[in-house]
Amino acid sequence: MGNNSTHPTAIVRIQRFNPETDAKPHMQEFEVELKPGTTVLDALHEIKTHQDGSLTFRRSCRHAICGSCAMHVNGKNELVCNAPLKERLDRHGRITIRPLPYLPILKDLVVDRSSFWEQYLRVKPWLTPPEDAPEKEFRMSPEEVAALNNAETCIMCGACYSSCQIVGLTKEYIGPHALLKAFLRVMDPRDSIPGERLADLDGTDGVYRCRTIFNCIDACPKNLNPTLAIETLRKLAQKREAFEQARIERQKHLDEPIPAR
Amino acid sequence: MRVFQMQRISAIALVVFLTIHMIVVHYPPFHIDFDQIIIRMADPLWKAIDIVFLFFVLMHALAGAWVVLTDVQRFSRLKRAFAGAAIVIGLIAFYYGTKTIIAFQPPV
Amino acid sequence: MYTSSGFISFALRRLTGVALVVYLFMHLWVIGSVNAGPEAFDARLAFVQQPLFKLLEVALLAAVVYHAIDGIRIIVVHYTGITEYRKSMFYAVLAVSTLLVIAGGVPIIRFMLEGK
Amino acid sequence: MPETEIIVHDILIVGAGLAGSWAAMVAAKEGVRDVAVLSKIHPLRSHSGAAQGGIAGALNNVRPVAGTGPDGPLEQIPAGEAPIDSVDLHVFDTIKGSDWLGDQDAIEIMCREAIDVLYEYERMGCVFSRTPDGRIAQRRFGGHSTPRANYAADWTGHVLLHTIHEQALRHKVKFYSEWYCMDLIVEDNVCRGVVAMDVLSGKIYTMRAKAVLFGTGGYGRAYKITSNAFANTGDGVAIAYNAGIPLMDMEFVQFHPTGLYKHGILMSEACRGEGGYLLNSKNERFMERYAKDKMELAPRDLVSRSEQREIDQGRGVEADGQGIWLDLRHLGREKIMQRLPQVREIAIDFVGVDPIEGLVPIQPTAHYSMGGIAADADGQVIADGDGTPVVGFYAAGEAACISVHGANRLGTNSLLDASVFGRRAGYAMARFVQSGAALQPVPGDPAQRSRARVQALLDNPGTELVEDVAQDLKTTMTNNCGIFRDETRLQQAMQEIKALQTRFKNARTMDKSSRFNTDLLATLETDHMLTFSEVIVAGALARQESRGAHSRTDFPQRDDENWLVHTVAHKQDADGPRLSFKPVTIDYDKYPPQERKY
Ligand SMILES: Cc1cc2nc3c(=O)[nH]c(=O)nc-3n(C[C@H](O)[C@H](O)[C@H](O)COP(=O)(O)OP(=O)(O)OC[C@H]3O[C@@H](n4cnc5c(N)ncnc54)[C@H](O)[C@@H]3O)c2cc1C
Ligand code: HEM
Ligand code: SF4
Ligand code: F3S
Ligand code: FES
Repeated sequence: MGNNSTHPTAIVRIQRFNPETDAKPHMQEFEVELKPGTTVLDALHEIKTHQDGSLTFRRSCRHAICGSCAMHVNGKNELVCNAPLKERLDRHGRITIRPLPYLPILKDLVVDRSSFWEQYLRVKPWLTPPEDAPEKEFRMSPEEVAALNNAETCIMCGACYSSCQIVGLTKEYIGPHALLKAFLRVMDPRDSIPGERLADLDGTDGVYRCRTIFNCIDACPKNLNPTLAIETLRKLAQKREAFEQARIERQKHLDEPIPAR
Repeated sequence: MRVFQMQRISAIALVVFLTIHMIVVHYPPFHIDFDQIIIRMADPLWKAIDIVFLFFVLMHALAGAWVVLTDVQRFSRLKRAFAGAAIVIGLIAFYYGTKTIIAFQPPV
Repeated sequence: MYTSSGFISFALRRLTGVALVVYLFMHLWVIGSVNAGPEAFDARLAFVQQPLFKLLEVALLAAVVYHAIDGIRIIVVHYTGITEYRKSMFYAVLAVSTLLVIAGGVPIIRFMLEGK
Repeated sequence: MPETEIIVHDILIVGAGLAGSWAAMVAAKEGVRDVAVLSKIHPLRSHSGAAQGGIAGALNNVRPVAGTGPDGPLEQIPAGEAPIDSVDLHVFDTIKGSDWLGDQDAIEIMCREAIDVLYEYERMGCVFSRTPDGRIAQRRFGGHSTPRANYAADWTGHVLLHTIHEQALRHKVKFYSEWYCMDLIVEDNVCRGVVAMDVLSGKIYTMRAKAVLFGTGGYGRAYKITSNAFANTGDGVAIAYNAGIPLMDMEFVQFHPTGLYKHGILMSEACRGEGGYLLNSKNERFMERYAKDKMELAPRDLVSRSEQREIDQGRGVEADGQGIWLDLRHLGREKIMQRLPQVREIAIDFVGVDPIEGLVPIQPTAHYSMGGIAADADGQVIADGDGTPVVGFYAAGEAACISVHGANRLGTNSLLDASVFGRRAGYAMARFVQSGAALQPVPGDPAQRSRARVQALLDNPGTELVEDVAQDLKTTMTNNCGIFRDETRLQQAMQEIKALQTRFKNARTMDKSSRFNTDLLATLETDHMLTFSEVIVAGALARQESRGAHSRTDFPQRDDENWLVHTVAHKQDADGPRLSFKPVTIDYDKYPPQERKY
């Protein structure tokens, strides 16, 4: 790749911070070539590999499926790997990249997601199937599957979590990602402990801690809607017994074909 | 949790009561004095409405204050203390407010 | 700081909420003076009817109106699950609140300027 | 750096993709209490999650509508009606796909256990797409003669990975997230543990265990255009090789026909499975010339070669003529939105084309590593061509070569491979530990060696940039050891790799800190790539035939007489690997070698 090409350049402003050596975060500017098809991640890579190897960030899949690369770009959380650099530049050809907000910074753009994972664990993200499994698969209707779509593709990137001001205020809040996961499990006809789950979510750290700020929807790179999941869980929590009963009924027929309509 | 429901139910109630209150009491925006107020307040129906209003507004306000405070992680350990304080303040304020409402008597 | 329409609406709602709580207790205190007799009551009432307080009253009105209308928005979202229009709804809240505050505020200011 | 710190577990698993997570989950479920997994990226970031198309298994849930031929639309098989698929058919397709280089006993195990594994996934909460009557939905995939790719829209790997990770957590597996394995401790054919770095602190630990499994994934990153994630640098393969463990069939690298032009990002095979066309610059469906029957659904190696031929003969598209068009337009908006939503998003994000309306430029992309650490069907790693076990050392998934894919893997068979053999290895390790295996002594201080290695890399004042060395490696691998190979090009690749190994000694790591030093990791990864790339080229040079993904223009025929053998590469101190050869397990009565035609 020739260096004397005619491509214009982009100015990339990056927040740097190494807690071992720096007193506080500072901004640093880099210049990279703006080639067609360059993503923000490409720009970071170019800087890391050819200008300053100490620039630190997470990435892996580079096509928005692994959830490593969520960052705070121009004031918004997003995945940088599928963000076209050109579209993120302001009038002066500049882009500003910071780590995800409200989380401790480990180094440069790498944040400590411990609280994120702790909350994920707290909702028991795994399915708890009924005691006796059928010989083959449980039967689920395509509609039942579609109802889970809003949660199924969550890649646990943390963009929603770190955009939520309630998370900024208190790490005791379960958070949009984990509530979305809880929603996935509660809505799954194969899960046999929806009542227990709803009871767990019913506390002050759960569904009622959400203040309907909506940042989580705006931030989600997978176009998921945690707010809607939270509102749904709030309603289900209020008719927990009925919901549990309906689940027990449904599970009696889990190994029977879905009737044709 | 109950606090959330309290907040939402009282909010809906407030939509009604607060609207009435604002229109009737704070408008028209002329000088208000005791005599004007006393005429309306003489009516027991108004007294009843105001007491219910007071109840909801206190519920909403204290629940709201509790929520604002406990959203801050540092205060989370004081959750119960705050709830207790809110109840006590609520009761005192409700007693005081009700007494006030009843105290509005037309001059003899 | 993560600024967004969602954050602004939330921050305003919370700020106005807290301001209203403070006001509520002041209000109770003012009205409560009736227990001490009409004179005391009128004195306190006069105190809070100085021009400065009339201006504050406009602020109070704005706070109540915004808080209430945005609160209604949140309640609507809860019961309908409509989240797609979150931004337009917020702008609508701002617009409606502004209109109401103007409608209610102008008489107060006129009254303040013209005296009683 | 501080003095030795030693961590001990019963079972230690390196890699948290499907293979590693299955092994961990199963071992924990079997009652081994102390199971730990380490992964250089968070487990859920593992590349298994990127798999889109599906996972193979003859569940017999769907069939082509009667009277519409084998390529007709699919419907669920009504209850009680005859199945169209079978384990035997799956076995045969896989053997044929492997160009008869796959070990048939292992293939048989994989296809048989597929059914069980799939139902287990389902019962653990995997959200598969469904047929109208509620069974797991299936679609067609290249090289499979029936629709047996079980799928969850086009995020199959994602749901499988999340499901298995969740279940591993449920069974209290301990995860070391963002820990980088640097070395394997093997002595006297007995594995004693690994050396690993906690990336956050930069501290290096000796980790002892009774059994160790490598599920470290593939090595597609050695190529310039690849569908693989940044993390797929073949560390495990190189580490094992450096520790004296032989690698098998490394020359077989699969190129996927539909990588996004320039990016290499995968456009799932489901694009073709759902009926997409491939067009050259003359708008011809050129597959007619190469695989008249199967057309676009022919196996990957064949389609990739066909594309490369079109490109080489000047019928490529885009400015540099290196692309091919993928045409999905005739599938219609609804089908694309429903079955290929992710594919559509990728095309829009990276090349600005909405496949509903436009042609998507694609090109062949390095995709899958058939070769790897030689292991048997229990994941037991073997020390030589005779099958001597390396006690306590297991491998599964893409890092391993249990040889179910032989010379070419069929799509959807690798999620299956990672799951089935990850699971089997889990059971095997549990048995091994529970039958009283003891913690073996660790000779000396192995962590010290790794610390010295890291220190040397950090202290290297060299003038080269690591990235430039890595890029040059990828270029030579792509140009000289890619889809088409010949003696001259391979010799050149070998020379260049040697030169690059020398240049690497003069390469500088820019970040000198100990905390979260990803620059250092990149240096280590480049070192690993330089190590195993040499093995790939050596194998490719030796194998004078064309078989599956290995296509020598100077030896265009398959040569069963001389080359129906696995290549086994051992590390020697100098002069690259020593190669030996191992016979393929073939049931000559049931599945005798045939010509592979589609
Ligand atoms: C884009 C794409 C699409 C695919 N689609 C399909 C498909 O549709 N169907 C199908 O069957 N197959 C598909 N495959 C292939 C399949 O996904 C992989 O072969 C399979 O997932 C490999 O799983 P694994 O567990 O072996 O490795 P991976 O999932 O790659 O996991 C490797 C693990 O090892 C860890 N690791 C690596 N090195 C180290 C180290 N030094 N120290 C610590 N940890 C380390 C990593 O962190 C990671 O956790 C696809 C592959 C790609 C690239
Ligand atoms: C019509 C009138 C009102 C309506 C519709 C209304 C509505 C709401 C709603 C829906 C909430 C909950 C927000 C959430 O859960 O995120 C709320 C919070 C709150 N309200 Fe009101 N309210 C009204 C009047 C008042 C009044 C008069 C006061 C004060 C005395 C008040 C004080 C508060 C406070 C302190 C909060 C908590 C703030 C927060 O959580 O951010 N509200 N209101
Ligand atoms: S909900 Fe969306 S933003 Fe939140 S973790 Fe999942 S994918 Fe990321
Ligand atoms: S941003 Fe936070 S407050 Fe609720 S709506 Fe989303 S979780
Ligand atoms: S690198 Fe995987 S999501 Fe961006």
